[in-house]
Amino acid sequence: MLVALIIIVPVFLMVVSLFVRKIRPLGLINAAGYAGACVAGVMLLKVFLAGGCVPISLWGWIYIDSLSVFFLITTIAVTFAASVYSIGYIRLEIENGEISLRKAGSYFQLFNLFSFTMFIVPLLNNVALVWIAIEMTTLVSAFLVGFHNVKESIEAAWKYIIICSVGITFALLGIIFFYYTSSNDANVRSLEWASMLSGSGMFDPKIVRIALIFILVGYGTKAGLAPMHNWLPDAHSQALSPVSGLLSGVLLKISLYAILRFVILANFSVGYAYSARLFIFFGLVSLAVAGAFILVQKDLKRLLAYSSVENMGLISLGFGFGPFGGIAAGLLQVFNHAVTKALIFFCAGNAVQAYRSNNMNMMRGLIKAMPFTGASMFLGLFALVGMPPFSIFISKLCILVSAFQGGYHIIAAVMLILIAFAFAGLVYHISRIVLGSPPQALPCHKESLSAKLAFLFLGVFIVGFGVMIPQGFLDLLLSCQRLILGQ
Amino acid sequence: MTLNIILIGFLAATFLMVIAKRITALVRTFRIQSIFLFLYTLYMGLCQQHLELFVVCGLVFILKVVVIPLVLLRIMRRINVEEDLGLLINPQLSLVIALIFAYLSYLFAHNAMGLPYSQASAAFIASMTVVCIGFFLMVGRMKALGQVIGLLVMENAIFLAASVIAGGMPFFVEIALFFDIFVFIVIVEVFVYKVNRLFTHIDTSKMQSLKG
Amino acid sequence: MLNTIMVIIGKVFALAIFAPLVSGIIRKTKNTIRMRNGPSVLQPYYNVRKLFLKDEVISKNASWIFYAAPVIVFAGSICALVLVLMARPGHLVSNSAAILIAAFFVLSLGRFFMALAGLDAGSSFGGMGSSREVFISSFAEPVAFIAIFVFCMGGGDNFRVSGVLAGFALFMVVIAETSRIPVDNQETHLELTMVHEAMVLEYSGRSLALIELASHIKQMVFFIMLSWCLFPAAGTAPWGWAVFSAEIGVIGIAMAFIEISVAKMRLFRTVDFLSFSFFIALAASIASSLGL
Amino acid sequence: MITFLPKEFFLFDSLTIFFFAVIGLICIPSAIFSIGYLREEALKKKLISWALLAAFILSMCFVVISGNLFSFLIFWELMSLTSYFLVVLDYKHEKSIRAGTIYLVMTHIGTACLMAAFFILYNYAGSFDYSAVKEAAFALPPNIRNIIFLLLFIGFATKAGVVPMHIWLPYAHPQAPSYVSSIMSGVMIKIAVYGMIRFFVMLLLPAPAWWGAVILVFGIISCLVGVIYALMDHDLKKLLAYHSVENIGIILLGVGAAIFFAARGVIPVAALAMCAALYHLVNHALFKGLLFLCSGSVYKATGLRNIEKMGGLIKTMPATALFFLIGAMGISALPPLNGFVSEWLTFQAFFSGAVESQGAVRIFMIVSAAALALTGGLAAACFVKAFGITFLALPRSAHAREAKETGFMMKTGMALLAVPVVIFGVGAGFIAPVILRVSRAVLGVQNVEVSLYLASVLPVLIAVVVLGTALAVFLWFRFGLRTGQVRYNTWDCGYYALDSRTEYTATAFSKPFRIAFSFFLLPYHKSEKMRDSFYHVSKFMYETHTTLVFRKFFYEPLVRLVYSFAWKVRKLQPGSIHLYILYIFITLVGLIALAAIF
Repeated sequence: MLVALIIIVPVFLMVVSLFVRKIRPLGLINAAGYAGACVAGVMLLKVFLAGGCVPISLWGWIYIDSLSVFFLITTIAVTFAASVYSIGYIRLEIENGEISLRKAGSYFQLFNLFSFTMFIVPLLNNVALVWIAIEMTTLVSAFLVGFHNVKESIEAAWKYIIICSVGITFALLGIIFFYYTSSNDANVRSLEWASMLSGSGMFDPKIVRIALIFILVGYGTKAGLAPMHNWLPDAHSQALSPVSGLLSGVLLKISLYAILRFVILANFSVGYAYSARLFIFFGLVSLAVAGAFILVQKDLKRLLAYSSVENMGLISLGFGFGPFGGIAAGLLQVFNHAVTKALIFFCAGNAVQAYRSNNMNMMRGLIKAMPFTGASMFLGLFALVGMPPFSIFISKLCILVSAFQGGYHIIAAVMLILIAFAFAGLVYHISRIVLGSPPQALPCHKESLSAKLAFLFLGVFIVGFGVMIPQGFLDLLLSCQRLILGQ
Repeated sequence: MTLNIILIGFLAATFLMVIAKRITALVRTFRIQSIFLFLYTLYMGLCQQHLELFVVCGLVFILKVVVIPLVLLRIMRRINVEEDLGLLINPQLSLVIALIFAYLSYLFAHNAMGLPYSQASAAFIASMTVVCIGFFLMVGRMKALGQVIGLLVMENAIFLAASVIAGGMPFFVEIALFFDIFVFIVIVEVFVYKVNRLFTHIDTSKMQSLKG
Repeated sequence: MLNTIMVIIGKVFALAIFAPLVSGIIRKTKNTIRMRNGPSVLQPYYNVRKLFLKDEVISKNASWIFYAAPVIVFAGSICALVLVLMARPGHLVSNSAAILIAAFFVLSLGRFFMALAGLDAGSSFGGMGSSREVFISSFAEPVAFIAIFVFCMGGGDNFRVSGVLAGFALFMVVIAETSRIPVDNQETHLELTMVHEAMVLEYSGRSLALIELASHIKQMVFFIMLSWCLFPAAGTAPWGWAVFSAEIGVIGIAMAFIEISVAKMRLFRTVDFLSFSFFIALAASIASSLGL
Repeated sequence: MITFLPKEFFLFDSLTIFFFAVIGLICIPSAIFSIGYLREEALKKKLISWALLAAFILSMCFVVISGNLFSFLIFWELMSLTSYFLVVLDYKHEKSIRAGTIYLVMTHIGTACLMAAFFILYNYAGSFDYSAVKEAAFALPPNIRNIIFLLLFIGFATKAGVVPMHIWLPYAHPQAPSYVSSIMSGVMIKIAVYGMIRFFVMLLLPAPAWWGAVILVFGIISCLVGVIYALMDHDLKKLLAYHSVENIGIILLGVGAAIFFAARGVIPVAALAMCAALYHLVNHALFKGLLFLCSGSVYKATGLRNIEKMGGLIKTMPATALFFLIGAMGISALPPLNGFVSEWLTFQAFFSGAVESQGAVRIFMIVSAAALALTGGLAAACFVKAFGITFLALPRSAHAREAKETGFMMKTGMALLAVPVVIFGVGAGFIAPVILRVSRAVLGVQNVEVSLYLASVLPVLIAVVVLGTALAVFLWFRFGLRTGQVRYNTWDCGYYALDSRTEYTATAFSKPFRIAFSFFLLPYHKSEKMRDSFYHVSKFMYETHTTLVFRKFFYEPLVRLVYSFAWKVRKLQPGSIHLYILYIFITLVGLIALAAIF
């Protein structure tokens, strides 16, 4: 019931946005709708933790377990923040003459469609349908990436569509291999998650190995793991800022969700260790690539995009150290990174609107020009690089602890070094933006109330989870961990 | 026997795509390839006598043989750019590479996947070869449509692979996949127009303003 | 206790009173060797007396540091003398080394203020002098410390290898610290070569008298250290004070010989001079670690 | 996952109480000083400053009382973060942004090392609690212990500003407001020393002798390099920051000697060395805090940090000058002030160590003592420069000429630090036994006899003799000897135009040192003549600089290397979609080919 409600919200809002022409009420309705979804999400969590959730519902289309609840909640929280932030952001874009009124309407339609596709991914029972939903997220968000209709944004959108489609086509091949071994070896002629899981013990390990590589490369492309991450900085830098936040905060994680599903399937035939090694490989490559690009970046939003690559690498490493508590740590990092990156992308959005440029060399003295945004961005920076008392510190720490517990000393050392590069780059670039004196020509710029509210909403999570993680959430993570390890 | 002929035709059409130099030629060969795919599903349907297979077969015909080539040709007409596909790798070398792909697929099927030698595995090798060639078209051809067609070729090949090794996906999944391809092609059309309007060409190798 | 204190005070007075005499003897010796008549050995006393009776000229730029410095320098020298007398010769244990080092610290207190006073008047000469003075002394200090360490570890035996080497190093330090050729020249007033004299150039009258007295006493302090270093057992010998006086005299005459037999070095060569002494001190420490 | 939450959150032993006392001793005067320092600022800025200051001080306190690695790490990071905010508080200057970045990055590298060490320890101990770590430490394999030691040493040394990880310190400390610099220099870097003592002396037992030797060697390098750079620098706060490097070196001399001799079983020497280290730690906190506050007061009055532009401030700012002089005397180890006592104790530790040992160890101790002596001499020289050029003679710029004495609150803050500087020197008889008790507890030995008789008596004796003699002379001058005094111009060789331009400068003052240490400083200079005609030079420019060797030959090449590598990596992404698709395919094929490995 709650699930149906959550799914209906974006559909309903999309229908509404087809009819409401005025931007302000549209934005408010949007935010209210997602607030409702948020409440429903929290209730879902409560019901789930109380054990009151049937796993399969709505005629077998929906499957709910701890993993789906976790990703759904993450998605809803960030989407809500993005919807709140959108109110002021779109208004300012219109005032600045960047987009027309009509396009603003279509923004809300696309936004809702996008969030619909993202909402259903963790809920669908059929892995092929999950695949289609993820492909749909690409196709829908491509419009949001190319929203400005200028050369760069269209280029980015084109690369986004093509590269992600290629990647995800490989994922489809992986699904087919899974299906092959499931129908051939386990006699389960179904792509439904639950039934595949029941037969997963009999899968042919040889094929599962290959299939998992296809899945990891395929969905990994969408998840922004290096070296398949190339679309990511382009798309993130060109998308509207609320959308960048969503892309980075949620979209990448949604693909990760799909990967995890198959990792679980692979557990019983090839063991978790195999997936773990793959995760470690991608994690280290991502960290290295992202570290290098962060150091020499000039464009603010690209910088943040590479930081997402870095964080995906960290998460991936966390999963790589899975048996030692790394999975829960990685998932915690998923959530923390989602909210933190959303916050900082929103701040970047305000900054870009104010300075009319993505180029970091043009930006100085944000904290003077826009005190609230500047302060949020500064704190967001430290949250992002993993300083206490912010949440990423805890998850990073957990990942590192699991690395050392697993005896991956050299990998952990490399990881620490690579993190240090990213740290240096981020601190160097963003402190130069936030501090300093703003350029003389900067027009007086007001920060919208909605943006402030969105910052506060995300900030509560960032600080709150850094200080104390709610027990319920922790239980959820641990049950996810058990699920993924197949215990 | 019939199956083999169909597969050979499918592969031959794909190899023709490798040496195609113009976009329209590529679209036409894609259509030929899709016709072979259609024939394959038709044959399967005839063999197994499943209504669902006939439906799939019909969808293949409508979507891949009729609609997609038409859409692509319409795009070509509308945007009115030169037809040259822009080969980053010349046809001769491309053919050699395609043959290497075929060999790699053979290795993949037997060594990595451990498939037994059979007709199905031959079909699987063929389809994997085509996947690789589809990928090759995306990498080796400059124009945006080359990439779109490459992706569609890969899709075709995966469809074939699914049906040869797993006997086809569940029905509604197939339907959903067709829907997905349909949406994909529509959205790509939109974007190709946008690219053409803004860049006055659809040469993706010249779209390099976002780097680093 | 009180007795000891009285004895030390008495010794301090005696030594402080005889300190200018040592300078006089050195000067007389130098002149004798140069075949000159020269002033009497009591000339330092006359100088001090003259200066005490004169009015003084004080720069308008100067602050209270300028007034305080001579007094502190003088008090520091006296204090160093007290400390040196407290470190008992004969059985020089670690405490004695500590006390001797403390004496160095006390002397550097005076030097610190003197250097400040050199800068206080705003004259380039003063600044130059202070700069050079602290330069030389900061290089001399480590050598002196090593020498004292080594010599105290020797346990008061006469003529140990380490002791002799340490004494030699200390002798070179004393040359530097008492502003003698080849490091500095007490007799010159050529602006560009003088070190100590440049620093006190602004002083006159009773302040200058105090400074001169202080440097005589400081010289005495160093000579006492040197005498212990060379003949540690002398302090316990019968007729100790006579032996001691003889030692001081010998050291002074040796100093005079060295002064007239070498040429003054350029300032930056003094680093070489002191690093040479450092290596001698190091050799002393190696000898001591070998038990020699 | 979060199963590692520790059980023992807080720990109170004599070491923590000692550090608490240090924190309180410095932070309270600094906070009082800040009231005066921030008087003219807007309320908002005041509130932010104080909030950050409070957070900073609290996080330091919590680091010290943490009873486990986990909270230690958290508060350690918080300490870094809050101090970073304080460094960039003056956010409009590019300099402070740069300083902050260098600081934070270096700190992060240090913290990364700490993290690695902590997690390895956690692996073996199964818990983050100190007690568990201590138990597990006995059973650690030697190579693991050594790795942990090296990681912890790098981590703490980075924070403490030990050469060659000191690179951030001369940027960050001067850039913070003075009351923060005083806490950073006075207390924060000591927290790193706290870490060293806590881990190397108290937790990772038994520490081998070579740990102590490593610390000693780095201590020697730090104190020499620090003081030489301080001599060359004419930015008042930067100079003080370099002196912090030097003094951390001196403290480490004591700590290293303590570990060294504890490992060799010479416990009395170890206790003496530890006592000296802790004594110098609190002393440095006091006089460095005081000096930074004075520099803040000077900065507030003149707006200058370059001492070449100051001069004559002793007349306009007598109180600040007096406090600075006290601090300078303290840091130059002049008796009877506090710096003397602790440096002298360190000498005694070395000497007793040398007496107790033979062969190479004896030479090592003697050389260490010589290094300390050289440092002391150079430090005194540096403070003659700092005080003389800043406060004495004639003002060298209009700003210096128009300086006004600072307000009451700032003076109070300085006085609250100046008085202890004197007390900790003269009153060593009361202080030293207390610190000895702490160091005994730290070393875990209760019944060790260390005679502090001399340390108790001698400062008082020196004070009495010096002051007595001075008083006697003064009285004699005042009442006995009544000669006249004339105030006249400084002697000018008949030039009659001496002014501030002809004064000796700091650059000139430090020139002998520049030349003597040219092998290390690599000085270079350039001069420029502006000529009216061939015969008449109207203007002459002379600049001299020294090369910061660690920066030039280590950090800059390293950064360049990293950047050039990053630029090369950047070429992997030239914007070509074809290439990107190729990457995906290569990854896929490569992984399949290597599937057997995974």
